[in-house]
Amino acid sequence: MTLLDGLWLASALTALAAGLFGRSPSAGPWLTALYGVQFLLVAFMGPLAYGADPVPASPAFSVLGYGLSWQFTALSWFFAVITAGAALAAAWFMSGAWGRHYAEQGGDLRLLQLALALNPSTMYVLLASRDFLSLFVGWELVSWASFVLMLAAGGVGVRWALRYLVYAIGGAMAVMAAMVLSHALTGSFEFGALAAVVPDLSAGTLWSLVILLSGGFGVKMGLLPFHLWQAGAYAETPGPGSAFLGAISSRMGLYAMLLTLFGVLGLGTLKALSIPWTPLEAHELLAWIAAFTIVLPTFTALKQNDARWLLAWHGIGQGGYMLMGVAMGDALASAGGLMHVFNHATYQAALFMAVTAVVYRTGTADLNKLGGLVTRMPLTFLVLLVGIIGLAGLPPMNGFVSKWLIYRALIDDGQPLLFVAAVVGTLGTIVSVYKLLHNIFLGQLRVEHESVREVPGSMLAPMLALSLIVFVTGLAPGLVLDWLTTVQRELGLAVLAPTLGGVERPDGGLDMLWVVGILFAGFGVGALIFLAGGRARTVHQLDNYAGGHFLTAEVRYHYSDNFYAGLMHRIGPWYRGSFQWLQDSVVAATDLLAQAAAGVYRVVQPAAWLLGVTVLALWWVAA
Amino acid sequence: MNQGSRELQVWLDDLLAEIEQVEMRRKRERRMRLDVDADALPTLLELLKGKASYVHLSAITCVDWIAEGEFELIYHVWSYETQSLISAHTRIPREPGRYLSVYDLYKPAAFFERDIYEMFGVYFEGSPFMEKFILTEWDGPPPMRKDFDSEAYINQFFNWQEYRPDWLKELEAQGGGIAIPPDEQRYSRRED
Amino acid sequence: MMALIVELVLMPAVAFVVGLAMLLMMRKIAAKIQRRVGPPFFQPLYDVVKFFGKQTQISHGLIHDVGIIVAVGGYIAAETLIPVPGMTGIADRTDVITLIYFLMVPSLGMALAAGQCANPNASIGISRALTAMLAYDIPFVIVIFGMSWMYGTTNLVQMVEYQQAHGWGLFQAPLLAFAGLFALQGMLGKQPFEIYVAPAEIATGPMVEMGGKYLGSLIVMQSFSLYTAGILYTTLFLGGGVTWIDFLVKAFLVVAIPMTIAFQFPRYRAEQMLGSLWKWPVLAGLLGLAVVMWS
Amino acid sequence: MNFVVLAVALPLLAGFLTPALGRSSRALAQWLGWGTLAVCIGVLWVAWARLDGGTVAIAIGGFRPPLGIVFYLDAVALLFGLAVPLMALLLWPREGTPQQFALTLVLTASATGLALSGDIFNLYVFYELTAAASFGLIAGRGTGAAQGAALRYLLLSAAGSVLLLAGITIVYLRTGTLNLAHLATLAPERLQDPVGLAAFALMLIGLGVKGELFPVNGWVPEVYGSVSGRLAGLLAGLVSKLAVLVVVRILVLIFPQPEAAQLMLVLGMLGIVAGELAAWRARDLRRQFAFSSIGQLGIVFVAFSVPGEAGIVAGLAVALHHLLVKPALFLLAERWGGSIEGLRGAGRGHWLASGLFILFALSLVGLPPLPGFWAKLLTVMGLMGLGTGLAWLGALTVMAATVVEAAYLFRTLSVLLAREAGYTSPGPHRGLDLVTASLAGLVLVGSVFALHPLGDGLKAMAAQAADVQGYIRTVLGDRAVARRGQREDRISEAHPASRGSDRPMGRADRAYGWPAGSPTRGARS
Amino acid sequence: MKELPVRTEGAFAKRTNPLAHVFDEFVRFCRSHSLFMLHYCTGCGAIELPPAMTSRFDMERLGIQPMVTPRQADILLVTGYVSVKTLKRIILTYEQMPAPKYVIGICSCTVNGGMYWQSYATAKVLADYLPVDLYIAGCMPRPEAVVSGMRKLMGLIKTGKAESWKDYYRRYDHYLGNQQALFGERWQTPTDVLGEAQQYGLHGPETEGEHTALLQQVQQPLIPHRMRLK
Repeated sequence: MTLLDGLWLASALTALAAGLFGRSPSAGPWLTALYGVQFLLVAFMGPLAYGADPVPASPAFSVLGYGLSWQFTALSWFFAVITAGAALAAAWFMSGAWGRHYAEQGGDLRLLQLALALNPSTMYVLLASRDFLSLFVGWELVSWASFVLMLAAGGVGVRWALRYLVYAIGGAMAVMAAMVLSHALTGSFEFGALAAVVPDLSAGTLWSLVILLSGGFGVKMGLLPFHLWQAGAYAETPGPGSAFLGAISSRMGLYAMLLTLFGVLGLGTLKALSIPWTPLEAHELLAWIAAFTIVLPTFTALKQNDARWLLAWHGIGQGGYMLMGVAMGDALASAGGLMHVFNHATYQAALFMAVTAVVYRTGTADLNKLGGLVTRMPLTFLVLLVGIIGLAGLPPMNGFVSKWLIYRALIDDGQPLLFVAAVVGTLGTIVSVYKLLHNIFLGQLRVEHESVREVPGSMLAPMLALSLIVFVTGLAPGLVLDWLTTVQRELGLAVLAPTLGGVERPDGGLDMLWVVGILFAGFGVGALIFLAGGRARTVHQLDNYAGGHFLTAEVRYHYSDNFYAGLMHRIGPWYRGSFQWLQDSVVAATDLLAQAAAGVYRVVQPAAWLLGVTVLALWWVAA
Repeated sequence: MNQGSRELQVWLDDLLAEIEQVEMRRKRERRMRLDVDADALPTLLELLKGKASYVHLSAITCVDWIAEGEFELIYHVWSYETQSLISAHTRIPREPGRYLSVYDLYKPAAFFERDIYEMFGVYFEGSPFMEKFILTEWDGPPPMRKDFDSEAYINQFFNWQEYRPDWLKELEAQGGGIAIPPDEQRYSRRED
Repeated sequence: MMALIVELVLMPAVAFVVGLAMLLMMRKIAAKIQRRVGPPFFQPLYDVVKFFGKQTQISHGLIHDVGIIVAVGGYIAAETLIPVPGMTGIADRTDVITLIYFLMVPSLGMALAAGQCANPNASIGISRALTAMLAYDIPFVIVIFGMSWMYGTTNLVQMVEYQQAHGWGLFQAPLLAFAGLFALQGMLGKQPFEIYVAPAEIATGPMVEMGGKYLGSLIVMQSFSLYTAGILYTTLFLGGGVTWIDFLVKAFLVVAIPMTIAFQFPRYRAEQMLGSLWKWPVLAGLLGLAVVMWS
Repeated sequence: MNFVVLAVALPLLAGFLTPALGRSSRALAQWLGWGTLAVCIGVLWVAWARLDGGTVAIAIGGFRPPLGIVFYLDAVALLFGLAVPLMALLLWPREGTPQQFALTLVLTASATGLALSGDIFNLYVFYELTAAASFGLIAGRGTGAAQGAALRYLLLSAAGSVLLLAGITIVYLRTGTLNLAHLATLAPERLQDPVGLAAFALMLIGLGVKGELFPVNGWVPEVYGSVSGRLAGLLAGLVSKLAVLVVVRILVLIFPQPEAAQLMLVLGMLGIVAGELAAWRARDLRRQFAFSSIGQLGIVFVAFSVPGEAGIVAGLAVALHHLLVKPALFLLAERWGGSIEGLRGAGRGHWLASGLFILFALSLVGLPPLPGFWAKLLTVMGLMGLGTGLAWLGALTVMAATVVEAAYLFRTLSVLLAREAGYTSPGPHRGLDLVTASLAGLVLVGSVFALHPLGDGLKAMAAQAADVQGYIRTVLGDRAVARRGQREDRISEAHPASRGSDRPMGRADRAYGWPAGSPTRGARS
Repeated sequence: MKELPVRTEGAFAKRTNPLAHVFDEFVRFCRSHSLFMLHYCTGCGAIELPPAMTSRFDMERLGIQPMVTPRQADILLVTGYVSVKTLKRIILTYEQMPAPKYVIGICSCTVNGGMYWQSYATAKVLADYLPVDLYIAGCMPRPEAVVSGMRKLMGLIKTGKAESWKDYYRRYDHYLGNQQALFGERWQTPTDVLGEAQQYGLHGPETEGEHTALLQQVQQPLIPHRMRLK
């Protein structure tokens, strides 16, 4: 009865409890306690992150002659910590007032609790996979679990969930093809067997393996050609669900890619595999896909007018950073990419929860119908501020550390265009997250929002806890970087030597303790300068300069619609929605084929049809 | 004045001469004054606009004849073809101070009529915007009427800074108050 | 450690003084171009003292004050990252990428303060300021990449030593130097690219509701930004400073060039700014990069 | 072991008695039917127990095999033989008239015969009998649509039977015998040429009518759309599988050459594409299930087209899974007839029915622990193992079909479970339907826990079915086996390419059962 | 210059030690040398300001810059006739300016009505509605006069005599009375002048009166939105 079994049992128990007692809001705290137990069990497996040997799971089947077994390694432990943390935060958020509110609004709380409980349990199974078969079993279970969570929204959410399902099953089939191809090559589903055969495989087979694996797992990660489902699916899922999905669900694709592409095939193979007629290798191809995945979704997020959709689009963009870091492969970049998984999980969950809090109080997430809520919901503002500083990657928060690592590695490797793409993504993020913060919290407070109050404690606690984590890991990134060294060693990547503050390097290192210290010292001196100027009198928002005009409350002068008009004049025409057109044309083609197929069955003269077919068959046979 | 417009001019003069209610006086080659009574004015304007190419209403003037107890309304219409201006004068009694709007003939009339309404109190029925536009802060009687004594109003509402000549003494103490002596001011008038 | 503490206090102070001098130079250049006498020598000091001497001033709430503190504090912190003759602050512990991000913190602070003023002019100003940031940061980042690649390090102190040994960066990568200067023009936010403080259109943008000590702090911030732009360019391209005299001469010269250009141009629209900053400096930067990386 | 013939004879006899009894009391006829079916089940169960892994050939009426009719009993035959009466019992036409009872019994008899018979002409006879019985049952429904469908099905089936007969006559002309085992010994040198292949093609299309093979399954949507759920389940679930079993028998024993398998693969792929895409567009629930069954049958054909034991294992797995799931789905569709849009919110009231629907949909799409996934995995592994371009295309089609299937099944489900229920729920399912469906569900879930034994059982069954020499030995005795060996050597010189490819010897190669050149195979596996 | 009965006790006067005195002296010197002029053309006199700012007369050498919003400006230039409608905007702008602020009445219309003295629509004496520091007479004074006026104001500031902004708070009732006489009882501005007088310790005996009482009945003072946790 190893720790891993305990974890599986606990998660199964949580799912059962959620299924049985999920409907009553009072069950929330108990469920949160169960999630806490799961988190503790994962924490007890801590030594894994410092080089202990893998924790096996006792159930092991053999089906049709092929063995099926599971174990937790350092890589899986790293992802498991994030999953357990995100699940605990989401459940904690749902356990209190939000759950009651959701139930009153007619939402099905039982289905939501069950779906949320199912997700981490299936993820622990996926994270423990040891060979292709268990990986595929875990992969399908996770895809279906997130499908159930997306269904919980009902109405529009179901339409997006169905679109997600088609993408997910397509991805799963690609993975199955790769799995069966490796079975055809080695006769078994073991990773080791494939790893042994890899050196003498032809380039064609290797390329098909790489494309199938990266394509299949790329669908879940929302890489560029397959990213259209993710924004809608994550935005339409109810509050804590979207927080959990946004934080960790699409990173399972990265885990699986790490396990197979980097663990089994190995970075060396990827680097050796070059695209014919181009100077690019396989890992550079992945890096370029990541670069486009950073830039395009971020600038799509810029145009969104709904807060949840803006955040969901950013989730896709940030996924690009993770893949780019890992694809570059050297010590700094892979550490940056992996740490970005942790960082993104923390602030994305906090941001989704903050937006849900705003929706909880004002009833809408439309950026053109909000404004000036900072005086009414200051703590939610603080959480959103910390979140967007993290998302944009500005110094005090942890987002900055992982982005710095990736940039520093890109400079080392001499990849100017990737560097510029990453920076354009960061700038796009800064520009669009300020729009989010400004349109909701700053500017003119509407008359109908003056009675809005701060959200209750049960929703505030997880948000503030996540923000604290964002700040602490920003202050001392060494805590997370140590875990990553073991992961790098396990995957065979170059290993980083981190200090508590970041990376010690003669030619330009990073020491966050000094950086954050200096920043706050600067703020202190700034405050002194500011206070030297005597007291200021706070005035009402209507006591404002408007060219001599007397402002009244009915007039709405909060600038929020078409927030970056100047920018949009320039880059507006570049938005052509080519991927949307691509997807629609594929759907139209299938529809055409389907019409043809249905036509076959409307033919009236069966006999003549039969005769024709037999003649055809005989001709074919004779040829 | 090409040929066509001269014939038009001649035709109009003969026509107006025949109508006895209309008293015509030609001031100058391109200025004509018509006097017509109040209820005939709109038809006259319609004639001028429709037949005689007077398509532009330059202004509507109002004169307050307080002695006769009448307002005089003068419609200045201009013709681009004949390059000439006709001022149609008419008189309306001062007391009810109501008259018919010509907004349907000339769109600019709305503005002129509102102006006159604010300043003189003559209400034009049918004019679209008959509320305060210029004198929003003023709730006294229409100020341009002769019976309104502006000076009396001012003395009643505003007070004055009393004029104290000792201001001048300080200036003279400083040399006449003008920092630059006059002879140096105009460079052009310097003798040297 | 004590020397470090002294440095951390002294560097911002020097920055403030030199910054005020640069402000004066800017206004003097403007005056000379417009054939005017120009302000007296200590005018910036008078302005700052007057602003901080204001007896009544208004604020629109806590975030308005915090935003200004973050703006000024951000720049003060950024000063300690750039090595100056005799003082290195924590420049050897961090690198130029951290510095770029430190320069973004003040604009976020000002954005918060302006947003809280609930004035449409301020919001439009901030949206234009972030658009401007998007415009000038891309060429600037290409320049940073090029120079880091050429010097083989991102640590500014080592960059200065490299240039002392191998000659100025300006001569080794002239195209990147041009791109850097063009980006500097956008970064300082003066005339051709002054889209976010457009007095005629949006009533000085973010500063519309700032009076008294708020505007005083922003003037201090502007002096810091001039100073930082000057010495960063000098550190990257003109071999940093061995003695304070040549360092300051170079810094003032660097700031003088964009200023003279600035006061001869009308104000561009936002999309024209994006167009020009994304076309010429980026082209020059990439060309320079190609030269640097393949030579 | 001769009592096994009872399993065919008894239902036939009962079939003819039922109308007479039915005139006096309907209940008595019903009990007669059930009794006969129970007896058949008992007979077959005892036969299987006595068989314990071996294979037995029964000569009917004592005549020696080359002339007389022979029944060949091995694990696969008995499995399907046993399934026939069991399914007939479960899917007994409830409100049917005595005529329908009779027809059902005749159907059961002929189906069991199809499963067990070892003589090709005998198979044709039983095939005709099955077709006749199913026309009667379909028309028996009484509605205009049902009779129209039955007529069109009759026309198509008759044409198919003509082709089947033509195929059999060609085989008879070339070999002079009708016994499968004897044919197996003569086939290597008599039927390898294109004419032999033509015979196979004719037989394939003839049997394809009942097996819902691509070009000839025009009747499927009409019939299943207009017939009662129970009958549709019986036809789709059981009878089509038997036709496929016959095709497999012929393929394995008589036509081992690769072109035959490729023809089946191509037609199977076309069936998948047509079936799944038509289902994606279907607007009526029953027709959607009909098209889905065409797609699934396509996958069965594709699976069986893989040469050797791996193909048979995969085919059996997919066939058995479909046999279990499809009738249950048709039972669920019994109450939810009509257009899908009209069913908005219908599933909200009945949680058991919706739950079962979800379970079956998940298994069809292949959620890992459920057997549907293992069947699909075996099929894809079999196909990918071949390495030929066509096989890869087949695997790709199977996988693409899964995506389309997931899309339309869960679209229908989302409509059924939609919250804004404006639809007056059509009343609860009939008790027995639900019980049968939940029984199928239980078996499905039960198989998840018994995956290991089931896997091995299937493997053994497949090995036995693929063992051509064993078949000949049990039917004709040992000397015939020697003759078959010499003929095989001559073939191997003529077709070297068709022997194992040059890939490293992986476990998949051993699974193909290609005779590794030695004239006689080892002892019975 | 019009001597206004201004009492000089205020926040700064109470300090006694010499250092404070020197510091006050320095602050007043800087304040006088850095005047920001509000770019608000209330009447015809404003056309004289651009020439005063540009190259020929160059006010920047005096440290005077044009600023756009009242929050940033020190001097409010009331140029030309003050029509009643414009006076409302002038008062709003004046109240939005941070103190110490100064008002300069340019052109004779602000002194005693100028050539529009007869008009019912213009306010004759600006001093009734706003405390005016300095008048620059002339029916549009030439730029030299404007510059010399500015020098005069700088002298007043340096010597600490330009304290009229405090007078607005101390005799607010008088000003408010005149304003209400002109604009009617319902006249109010968004700025809470009484609150400010309270906060800056300029609440003299004449600040409150019957006019402010009337104002308090009409105006619902705008309470700023405070940060609220619960």
